[in-house]
Amino acid sequence: MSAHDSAVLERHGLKPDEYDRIVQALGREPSLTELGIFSVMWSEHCSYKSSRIHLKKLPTRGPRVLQGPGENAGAVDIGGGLAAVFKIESHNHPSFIEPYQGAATGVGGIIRDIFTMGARPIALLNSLRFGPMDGATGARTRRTVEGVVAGIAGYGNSIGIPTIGGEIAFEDCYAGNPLVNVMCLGIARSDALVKGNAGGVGNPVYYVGARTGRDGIHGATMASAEFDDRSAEKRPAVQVGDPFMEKLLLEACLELMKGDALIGVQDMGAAGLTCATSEMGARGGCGIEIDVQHVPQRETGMTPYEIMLSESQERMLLVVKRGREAEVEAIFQKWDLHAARIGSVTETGLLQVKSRGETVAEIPNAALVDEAPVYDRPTARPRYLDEVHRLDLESLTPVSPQQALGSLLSSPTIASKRWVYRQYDHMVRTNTLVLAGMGAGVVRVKGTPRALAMSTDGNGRYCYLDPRRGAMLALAEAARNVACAGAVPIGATNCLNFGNPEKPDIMWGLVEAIEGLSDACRALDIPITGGNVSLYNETDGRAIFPTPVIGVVGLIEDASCALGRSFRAAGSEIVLLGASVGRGDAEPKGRAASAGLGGSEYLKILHGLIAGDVPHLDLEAERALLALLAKATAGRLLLSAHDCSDGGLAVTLAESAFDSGGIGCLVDLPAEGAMGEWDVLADLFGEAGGRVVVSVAAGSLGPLMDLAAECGVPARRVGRTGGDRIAVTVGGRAAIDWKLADAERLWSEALAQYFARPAA
Amino acid sequence: MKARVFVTLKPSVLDPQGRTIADALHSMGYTGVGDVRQGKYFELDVDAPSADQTRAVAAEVADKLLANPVIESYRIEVDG
Amino acid sequence: MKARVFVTLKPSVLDPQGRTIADALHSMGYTGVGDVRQGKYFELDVDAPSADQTRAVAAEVADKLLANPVIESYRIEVDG
Amino acid sequence: MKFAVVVFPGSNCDHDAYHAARHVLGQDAVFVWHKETSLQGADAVILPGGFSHGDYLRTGAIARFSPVMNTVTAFARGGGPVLGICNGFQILLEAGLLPGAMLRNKDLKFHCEHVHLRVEQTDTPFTLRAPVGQTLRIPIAHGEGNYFAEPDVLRDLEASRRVVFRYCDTSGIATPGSNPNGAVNNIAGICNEGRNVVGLMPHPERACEPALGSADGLVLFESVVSALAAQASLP
Ligand SMILES: Nc1ncnc2c1ncn2[C@@H]1O[C@H](COP(=O)(O)OP(=O)(O)O)[C@@H](O)[C@H]1O
Ligand SMILES: [Mg+2]
Repeated sequence: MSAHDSAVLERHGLKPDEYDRIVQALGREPSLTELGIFSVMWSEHCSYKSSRIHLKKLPTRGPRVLQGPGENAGAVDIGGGLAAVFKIESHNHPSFIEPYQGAATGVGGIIRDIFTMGARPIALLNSLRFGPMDGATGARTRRTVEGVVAGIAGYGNSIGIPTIGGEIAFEDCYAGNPLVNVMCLGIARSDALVKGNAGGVGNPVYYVGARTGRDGIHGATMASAEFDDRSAEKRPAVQVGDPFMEKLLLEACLELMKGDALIGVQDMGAAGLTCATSEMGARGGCGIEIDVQHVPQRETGMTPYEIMLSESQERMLLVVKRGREAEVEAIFQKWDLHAARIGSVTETGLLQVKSRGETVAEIPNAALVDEAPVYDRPTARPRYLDEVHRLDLESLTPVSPQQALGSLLSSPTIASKRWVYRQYDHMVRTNTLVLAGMGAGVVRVKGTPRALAMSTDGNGRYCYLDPRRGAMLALAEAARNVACAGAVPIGATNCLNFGNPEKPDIMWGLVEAIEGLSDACRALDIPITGGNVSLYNETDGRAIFPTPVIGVVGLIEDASCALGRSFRAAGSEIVLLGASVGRGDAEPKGRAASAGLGGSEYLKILHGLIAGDVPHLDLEAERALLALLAKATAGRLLLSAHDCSDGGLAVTLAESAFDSGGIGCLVDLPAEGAMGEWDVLADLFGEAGGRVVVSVAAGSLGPLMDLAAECGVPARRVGRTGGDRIAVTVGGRAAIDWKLADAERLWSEALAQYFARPAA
Repeated sequence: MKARVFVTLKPSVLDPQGRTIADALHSMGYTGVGDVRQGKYFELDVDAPSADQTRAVAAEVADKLLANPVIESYRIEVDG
Repeated sequence: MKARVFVTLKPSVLDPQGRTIADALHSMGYTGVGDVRQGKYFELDVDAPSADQTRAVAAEVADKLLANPVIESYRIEVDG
Repeated sequence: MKFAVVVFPGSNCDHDAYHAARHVLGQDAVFVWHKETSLQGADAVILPGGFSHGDYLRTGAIARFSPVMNTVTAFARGGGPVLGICNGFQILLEAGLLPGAMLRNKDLKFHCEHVHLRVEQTDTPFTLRAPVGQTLRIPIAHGEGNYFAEPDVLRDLEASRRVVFRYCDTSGIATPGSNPNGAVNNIAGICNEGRNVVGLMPHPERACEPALGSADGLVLFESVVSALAAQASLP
């Protein structure tokens, strides 16, 4: 039947009908090199074949959007002629194989996506998921965490971009499949965004950066019949990052982009040279001809197949104007980089690959990029959902609030992440206005009065229980976080981490999450400008929880209004904005309590349960809350703001007192009728969205209450800052009364203590 | 006894350090130096009765801790 | 020819990396491993006609660049 | 006055030093690429933080061979004020303009956080506006700031009062707990015999504006401005 037997196709991850489409597109049988090229471009990773039709549902337009999905990164207008360029990307699999290098090269990749757009990167964030820190896999998890954190630090610190925020959570389902999502944001002049287009027949195509080696050639394409037996061992599956090389590339590219010699540029990330050439050709509606002989190589005897598929890091492809070669080469020379001319732009629309003048591949760019298969995969609601929604609190023994708070504060997901962010240079570039760990990351934009706040959030537990509402909650949380810092959310990026989409129940979760995210974005007026999809996150057939991670970017018009989470002065008033208690809504008692604790960290940590209905969310109320926060911060009414999320109101109050220099609080939460033990616990530890704890100077209380009423946001004064204790009563009855210093020590040392354990 | 463990990146793994050192040497005028590879070197004092047993301990330690098998390989020498 | 350069911290310099590895090994039960010292290891391809000349180049390069005499000393081996 | 901020490949706090000198202090400042041999008439030189040449091999080891270092050395020998911050300090050590060397932080981890420093000496151009014993709150950001010198060198440094900054606690006492990296004698910064070349691991340029959490680092820059003004007013 075909020129390649089924084993070859399987190794390339191509289905028989996909092969037929290749033959159709070419009008002939592909060569092995061509097969390799198709296989990577039509892979899930590059073609989004399972998710593409659903991603279309995301709202991607808005008055500020300068660049939506489709380019190396998205961009939004931040005023003053500037754009914020940002994107998030996953590096899950490489980080599991080699945590340090996997994470480091993930950071390197996302930074390239930003500066290829003509933006100077000024901030990095990440979102990480690992298995439990103790138990049978604890030692391995701790090594993975150490490696990933060191890798992110190693790359970001060296290249000089501050890592200003992120999140980490620990859950059983990630033990065999950790998630490493990294986000980068840069600033560009909005009239000078650079695109990944080729154009201008006869213009030269340049290759700049690290030399190409056999690293990272797609695993599925490795041991084909054409290779000798030793080629597999010659090809490490993991790449080593070189932040120094990338720093040179970054500076050289930005210098080049100041002039007008450049037509387009793209980094060589996934699918390397193949992806960069064909995508730039397809976007520009033109052809590209290269000769692999001119590609700088690190190893001897590389075949065209290997050169085209290598994923060696820190490489860029550029199309520049003919006649400007000397100028371009001189800029790279200055930075000790060698720009190699490897080909030119043609009118054919073809990707033509030669080796020493001889054609080894000739494929229409459109076939590779635009005509990749698209699947509407079957979906089915997973059966486990019927089970997990049942939550019978009466069968559990409630834990005292104080004990529960202690367990939560020392659980790795809630404990202070200082051990982590202390390893990240979060201050380089002298823009960081809210220090790491103090809420959303906030950087000022030098030369303007503005600042940008950003936050990455996801919640696999909620999405496991309800992917639709879980995705909404993730967006709402990220938006709320930037709003707490004083920002108006103006754009978002997302990374969809899921299992195998060929399984209908996984696919169902993916579709639910995308639709939920779309609805939430529409309701909150936050366009999605890009993102990334990471599928097949499974080990031994066990998938991770559906884990959409959302990165929201917010604008602060007056940088001096930026806020952190911690109390600033004793004697200020504490106000709870949003629905007053953890239940979030006024359903009857009992049911309300169980709804309030559904999916909570409390249930997981104290009772080992992931069950119930996910926290309440009212998008209209959320929208009103965001508006209120924007007005209150711009009016300088607030001293601190911290949203309620993992661990609920009790943890939010404690965290507001932490890092405040020892300012405690005295809080009384309202009781509604006769409160049972579970009602109290739900009020303290329920995780309903749409709530923020703020502190205000006594004189600002009135204006804040008026503003809240005007915005239609429930607001209630619940206490006052001061003293050296965290004291919380519910309806006047003591619930928590703890010396702040003791609680803070527990919280701040819990994570580090895991790493003080023997390596074993 | 003393065991020496040499850990080097596998041949096809990128060695940015080695490359940067080579570049520096070239710009300092040492054009006769071609490729440079950088690795790690460990000296272990092992309390074992024989060279063979010292080597065995060193190998175990190298496997478990000193070398990262995904990107590195190692070699062991034992004194005497 | 190939020159191998081993750079180690001088005995008088505390080696935080070696110390950490030794501690880790002890906690993993390798109580027979005493002191651990970590150093660097370089392989240089030197374009020189003889072993002596290769060694001379390597020594110059080690003096100037590869080792910091304030804290480190080095040793050279040449192939063949 | 005019600051020269030297840019090595891999420097990444060059813009921060420039920003502090130019936009916070309002002085003139220029970038000097490491391949240049002129300091463009600058009155003071800053070797900024970062990862010159990736910090591959050893911190500062390769940068010290840059052409500009001959010029910087001559400038220093002529008494010109030179400030090495973090990687800049490491380069000064490798270049032999300051004694000693850096080891990895004792816990082998990179630390980015605010620390406290006690100003030990005020007869350098970078500290003359700070009272002796003043405690500064300034961030560090390094993985290799564990300062080491042989005992005789150390004795000499202390005897000639060349330890300029020491890590200390909030009340100004140099304790083991306030030493973030294991540096011998809690040393955070030193000067040369001529006292015109100062190197320190913490980043004063990151602590020049209250909005960034501290303006305690400003005193280093103000000091050198004063020092040069005083010099200029001499007959
Ligand atoms: N979840 C998503 N939501 C919206 N856009 C997405 C998503 N995932 C990917 N995209 C967009 O699809 C395009 C291709 O993505 P990707 O292949 O990850 O880019 P790269 O080539 O930089 O790796 C990008 O513009 C990206 O923003
Ligand atoms: Mg890209």
